Amino acid sequence: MAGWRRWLLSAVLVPLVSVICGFAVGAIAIVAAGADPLMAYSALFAGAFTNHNALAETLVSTTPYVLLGLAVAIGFRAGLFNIGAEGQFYIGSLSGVFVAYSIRGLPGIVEVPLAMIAGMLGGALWASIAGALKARFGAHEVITTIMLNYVSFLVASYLVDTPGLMLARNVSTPRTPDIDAGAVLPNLIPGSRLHLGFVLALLAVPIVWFLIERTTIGFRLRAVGFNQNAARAAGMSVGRTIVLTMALSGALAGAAGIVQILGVNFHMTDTVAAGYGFDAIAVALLARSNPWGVLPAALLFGALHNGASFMQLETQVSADLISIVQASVIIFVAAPAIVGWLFRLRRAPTETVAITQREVDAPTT
Amino acid sequence: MRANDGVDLDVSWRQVHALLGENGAGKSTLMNIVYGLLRPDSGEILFDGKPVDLHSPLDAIRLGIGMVHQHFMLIPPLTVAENIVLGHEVANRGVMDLTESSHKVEQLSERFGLQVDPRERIAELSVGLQQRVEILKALYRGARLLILDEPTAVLTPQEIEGLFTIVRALVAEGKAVIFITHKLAEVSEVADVITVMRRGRVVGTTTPKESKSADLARMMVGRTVLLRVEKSPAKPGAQVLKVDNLVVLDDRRHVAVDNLSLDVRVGEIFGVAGVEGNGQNELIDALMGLRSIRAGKVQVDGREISNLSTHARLKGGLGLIPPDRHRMGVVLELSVADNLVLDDFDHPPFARWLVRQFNAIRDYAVKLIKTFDIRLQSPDQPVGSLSGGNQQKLVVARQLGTLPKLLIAGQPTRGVDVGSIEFIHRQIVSERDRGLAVLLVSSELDEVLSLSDRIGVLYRGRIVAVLDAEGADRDRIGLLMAGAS
Amino acid sequence: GGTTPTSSSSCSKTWKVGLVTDVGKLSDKSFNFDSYKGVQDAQADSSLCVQGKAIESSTEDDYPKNIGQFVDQKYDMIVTVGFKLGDATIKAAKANPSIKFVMVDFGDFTDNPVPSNLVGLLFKEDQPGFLAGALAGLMTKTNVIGAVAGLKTVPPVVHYVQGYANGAKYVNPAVKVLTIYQPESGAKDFNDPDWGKQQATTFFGQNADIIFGVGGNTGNGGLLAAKEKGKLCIGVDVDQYVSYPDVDSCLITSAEKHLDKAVKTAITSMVQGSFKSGILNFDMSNDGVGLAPFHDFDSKISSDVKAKVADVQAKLKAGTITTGVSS
Amino acid sequence: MSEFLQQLDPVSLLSITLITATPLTLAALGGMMCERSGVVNIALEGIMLTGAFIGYAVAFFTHNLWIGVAAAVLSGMIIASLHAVLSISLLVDQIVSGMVINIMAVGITGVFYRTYLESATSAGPGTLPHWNVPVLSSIPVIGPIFFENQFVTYAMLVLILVVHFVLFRTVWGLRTRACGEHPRAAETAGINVHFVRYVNVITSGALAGLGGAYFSLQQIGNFLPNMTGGRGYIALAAMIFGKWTPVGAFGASLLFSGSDQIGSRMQSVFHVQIPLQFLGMLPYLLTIVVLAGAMGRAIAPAAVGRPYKKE
Ligand SMILES: Nc1ncnc2c1ncn2[C@@H]1O[C@H](COP(=O)(O)OP(=O)(O)OP(=O)(O)O)[C@@H](O)[C@H]1O
Ligand SMILES: Nc1ncnc2c1ncn2[C@@H]1O[C@H](COP(=O)(O)OP(=O)(O)OP(=O)(O)O)[C@@H](O)[C@H]1O
Ligand SMILES: [Mg+2]
Ligand SMILES: [Mg+2]
Repeated sequence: MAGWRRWLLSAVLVPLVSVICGFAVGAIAIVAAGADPLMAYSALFAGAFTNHNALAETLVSTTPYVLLGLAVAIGFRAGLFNIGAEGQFYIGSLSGVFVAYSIRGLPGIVEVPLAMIAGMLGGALWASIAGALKARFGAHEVITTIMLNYVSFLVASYLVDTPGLMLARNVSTPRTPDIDAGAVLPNLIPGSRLHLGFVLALLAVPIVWFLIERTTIGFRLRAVGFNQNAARAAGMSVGRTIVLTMALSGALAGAAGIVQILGVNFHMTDTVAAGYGFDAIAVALLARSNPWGVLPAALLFGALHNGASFMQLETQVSADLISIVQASVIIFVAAPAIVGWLFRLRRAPTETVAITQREVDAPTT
Repeated sequence: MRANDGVDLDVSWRQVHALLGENGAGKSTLMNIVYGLLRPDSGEILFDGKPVDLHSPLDAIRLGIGMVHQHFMLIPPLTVAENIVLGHEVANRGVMDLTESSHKVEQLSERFGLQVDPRERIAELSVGLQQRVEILKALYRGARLLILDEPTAVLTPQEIEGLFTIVRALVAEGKAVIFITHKLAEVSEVADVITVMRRGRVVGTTTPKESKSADLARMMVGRTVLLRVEKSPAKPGAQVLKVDNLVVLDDRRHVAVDNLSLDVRVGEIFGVAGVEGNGQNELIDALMGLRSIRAGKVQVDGREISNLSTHARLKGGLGLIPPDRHRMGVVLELSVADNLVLDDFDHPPFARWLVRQFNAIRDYAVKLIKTFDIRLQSPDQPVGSLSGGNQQKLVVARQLGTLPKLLIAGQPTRGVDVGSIEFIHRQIVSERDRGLAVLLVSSELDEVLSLSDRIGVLYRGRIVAVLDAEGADRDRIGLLMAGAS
Repeated sequence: GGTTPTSSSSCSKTWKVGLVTDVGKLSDKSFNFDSYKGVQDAQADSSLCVQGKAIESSTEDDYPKNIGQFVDQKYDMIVTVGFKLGDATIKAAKANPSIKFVMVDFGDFTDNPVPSNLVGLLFKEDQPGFLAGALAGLMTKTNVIGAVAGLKTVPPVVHYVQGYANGAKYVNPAVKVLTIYQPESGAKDFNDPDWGKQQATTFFGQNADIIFGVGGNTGNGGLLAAKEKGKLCIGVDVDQYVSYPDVDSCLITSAEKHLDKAVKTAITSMVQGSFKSGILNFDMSNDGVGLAPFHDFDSKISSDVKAKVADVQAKLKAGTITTGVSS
Repeated sequence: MSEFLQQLDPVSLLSITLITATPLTLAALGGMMCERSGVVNIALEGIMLTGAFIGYAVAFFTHNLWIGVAAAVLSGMIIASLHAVLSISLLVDQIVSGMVINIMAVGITGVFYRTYLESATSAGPGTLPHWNVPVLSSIPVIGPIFFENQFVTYAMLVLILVVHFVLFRTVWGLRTRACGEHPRAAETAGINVHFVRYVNVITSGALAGLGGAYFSLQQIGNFLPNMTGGRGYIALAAMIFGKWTPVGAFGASLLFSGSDQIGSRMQSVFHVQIPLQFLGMLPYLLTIVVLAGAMGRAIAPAAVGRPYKKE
């Protein structure tokens, strides 16, 4: 029946075709850069999956993408464009790592949750600033979160670089002390870096899905996302919903941050984060803001991120190539018209999904 | 869906051609096509006998077609002059000549007796003045055929009179005017020719001489309108709503509701009559807690509610039918069932511990859909796919379903077909008989007259008179609505 | 900058050497670049039978992974550039005793004993800094000189700058040394020449007439300013007369640490089986650091000044004077 | 006192502030043309980076800085037209489209820099010449600040006035603002909204592209990956802080770059050690404050961010 066919088209086919087109564009760039696309891509694939430990490494980089992708997606569902996931990731790492190195000698079952809570709280609070600014003053979240990203980097570098604050004693690199052994997330595969955080990220998917689709919070959030006036007239507090949504989004981003610390880095340095938070926007778009869709999208981005360095090693094609692939993929996802036109799909789904195409409210800034 | 279906329309010079039809009949759609904003799927348009192909408003303007839109097309932060010359600016080598623009505008307003200050910002102007600017805009572009889409909806009777004189002057100049409305009285007053539309089709063309209002009404709605909903006289009980000296500001921070006082009692329908834009929306918003009040008291059952949240008010027994369905009434993207529980989705039986109970919601929805005769395929289909009438029935069902003690009904039948109108009216009356207190706010005087037990006339944000609906004099109310004391 | 392996027939075995950069890329024309040059030199030296490759790190999370790439491919030696890779390198070294590890700019084993397959290359940057300072102190006409530096949180940068200041004061007590470190800023770390340029310009406003640029592209900005304003400049790490020809006309010398030599030395020691774990210190005495030629200024610098500089250099070598910089 | 003045050296302070404000102002002017017509432009960073790269690459291979500058502007226009096609014709959310361009720019510049320029060791094309305006440059204080600059900075100063004039005095400006405030009204007035928006978006690309030339061709004579270092976002902040007016944006840019310079001076000349991170936050915090409506609300064009769909 037409309903699920449309769904198949918009939720599966278009993203799939988009990814293929994305790689095609990337191939053009590779040729222009005087390399062989086939070699480059097979190296990319090997580096992402088949090499020794590559799959594990891919899953390691998939982990933050899942959590951050969910963070951005949940914002989209409420009509909020959280570009601040990067900063929330960072503040989450800060607050989480602080707890994780401050507490000592407790069992992991205690320390890990404590650190996680701290990280998620940090991210949530940081994100709610943007939420509150929008709820109270109508300041557009896109701009405020962009600005808050930079503020968060500087806050972090201040805390981590300043003796007496979070700077570890007698280390040659500016960084926080290492987290307590108890707070380290156990490895899943010995000899690899794949850690329990990956499982936590997997668990987050159904939880977020349930939250959005099955709970009153999610209902409120979607109603506000679709039509603030109707929601308000039905007695929902739009302002509170916006702040809550940003807080949830920030909590997920913060979780991504602290999981990265507890599972991968074990301390925090003053260098600006990996840019996961920005890629996550692409992940959420590719997933069409559907929590389940976030999984494959995150896996793709994890694979790209992880395979890139091997590709560069083997073919000398700059790892920046994946940025071209990612950007192109988003273009095709966000403008299904192109895909439809390319493949003469009759009735190409031009209906708006999440934020990719819609009548966004004018910033009331 | 077809907004216009096989429409034939014939307009000649030196004529006021009235286009009559109820809300949603397709009048604006047709005119937007004539003005090049919409493209017809089939059919042709002849202008001065020549077939014309209108791709954009620019083509229409070039031909000398001007349109004053139902919703004004003015740019608030720009000045009157800038708005008028926009697109046909007075300039040398691309540089605006603002003094010359203002000068031209002044000349124009002299000529047609449409006084406005070219340097004023649109945001500062009253609705009536804004309409003048719209007309000047069209004339400035040398319009010979002027389309006025429901120009009177937002005007006071005096302003309406003023408008009519202008219209006659224009026709005298040899121009043609298409005058869209669904108010019968106006038609007989200005129109030379009348075309009636219903559900996107032309049902007939006639003249004021040939057909009287009643006939027109029949053409408009397909059969005789029952001017009165048959209802037993009200048995008013205790006072439910009491409003004292309420003051509310509009978005432009001007006083919209001005020292308004009224009260509604159990088992009565209190109708607020008034021309659109006299503070109706602000009043409703304030009563529902959607807009902060400047001064005054709002009491329900003697309890002050002025600083309760909308949520608390709904829980406290208030119900709202918002004046603007698509803006405030429904969430088009959500399912019918979801919309039916939009205002109490978060407590038993519809939710337990934050978890929504879909069986309960569905059962409830099915029940309401049946009682309120909402036509649809499934409770799970998005509301956007319902017709307006059914969307409106859904809103009514949601509100009456929660068995409120006070219903605030804003324009409860706007843009709705006659069948639905009758249905909704009957529902409201029967709820009244079960003891519901109703505050009806409508700019359709006939609706107010036929439904209300008591009528308050709203003018410039004040209730200027309260009278008993029994034997209320239509013309007197009309005068009061116009501000005549 | 990749290279094709030279597998000359005379090679019984090709030694595979992999290099992992920190987030500053090979294009930094500075220490990542120069360390990799050491690998390439070794590769060019057919007697060594070395084949080298490099991975650039895009994020800090990648360090262990990128090291892992070479581990998986059974490389014989892995060179990690920059102290930020310290932790990751030590971990990897412990996990892979069969592979030799070389850490550039890192020798901090306070809390871990040195694995037997790991060597840290340390440079006494304060010494070339001191020499450069001496030269500047002698050549300044205004008695004001400046240093435009990268992040203060990077020890080698601080060593260079402090040595420079002390050196200048040593030969010319009246000299005033203006220094500025680049504020932490993520993307712009060591990569903000415009900022460096403006700082140097500020110093000229304070009558400085010689600029020491210490800190990748940020420092290069300082050199560029000197060139445009007709002042003198001093390069860092490598002979920037070669690596950054744009500023040849103002470059009186460069304070060098011979990363390429050091890296090549480590590689050679592996090939020749004389690899020793621990810390390899490079200073004046073993010519691991030094002052680059004066190039175009050779004729313009008075023999008297040259003599004084040579004297200071001798004393540093002999250890009769110290730079006064604790590293 | 005079000692203090000598150390503060206001003239060079102001002159440096003006120079470093150049790319911020240019990008902000671009963003303004764009947003005044109703299209959000968070792609300024990516456009500048592309301009810096293409400008340098072309100058490098043609050995002509001026062709380079032209190429920077042109490349800015080309990549901006991608933004235009996506957000205007294909109705892609304007934020998404802008983001795409920022990512794309990193990719393109990174990949091709590595292939074609990284290993180049020969001296680059140098930097744009300093032009001292005769007579004017000899005026004390004013002269050295305003009249001893390079092309891009002079262009910036002129363009502030040009954009101001265009926006508020010309027919095009009126139509641009109309499209940004109420596109439907503009269309009923016979204006082709999409055309107006296309032209403005592409113009913003030209301005931001020129801003890119500042880095590679005016200041450094070289290209470095990521050399714009987030200044595109500060420009966005400047545009908002300047309330979508050219002069305001210029003032904001001066404030932002000036505070930066003063911060450095504290460290290098006055030896006052204040944590520079806090000065670094200034632009972002100020922008948030403005968005929050303190210091007078910043009113964005009413329709900015909304794709306009012809029926
Ligand atoms: N492009 C369209 N395609 C299909 N239906 C449309 C379209 N545009 C409007 N409609 C619907 O067609 C009907 C006619 O709309 P229109 O605005 O012309 O009615 P109207 O006569 O102007 O009513 P009103 O008196 O409220 O202005 C409405 O129900 C509207 O929802
Ligand atoms: N602009 C539009 N474009 C396309 N379809 C529209 C548009 N506006 C309304 N419609 C659809 O036209 C149909 C009729 O719209 P409308 O609200 O006028 O109902 P109606 O024609 O008045 O029928 P009813 O008498 O039940 O109200 C609905 O399905 C509505 O979704
Ligand atoms: Mg209409
Ligand atoms: Mg209708």
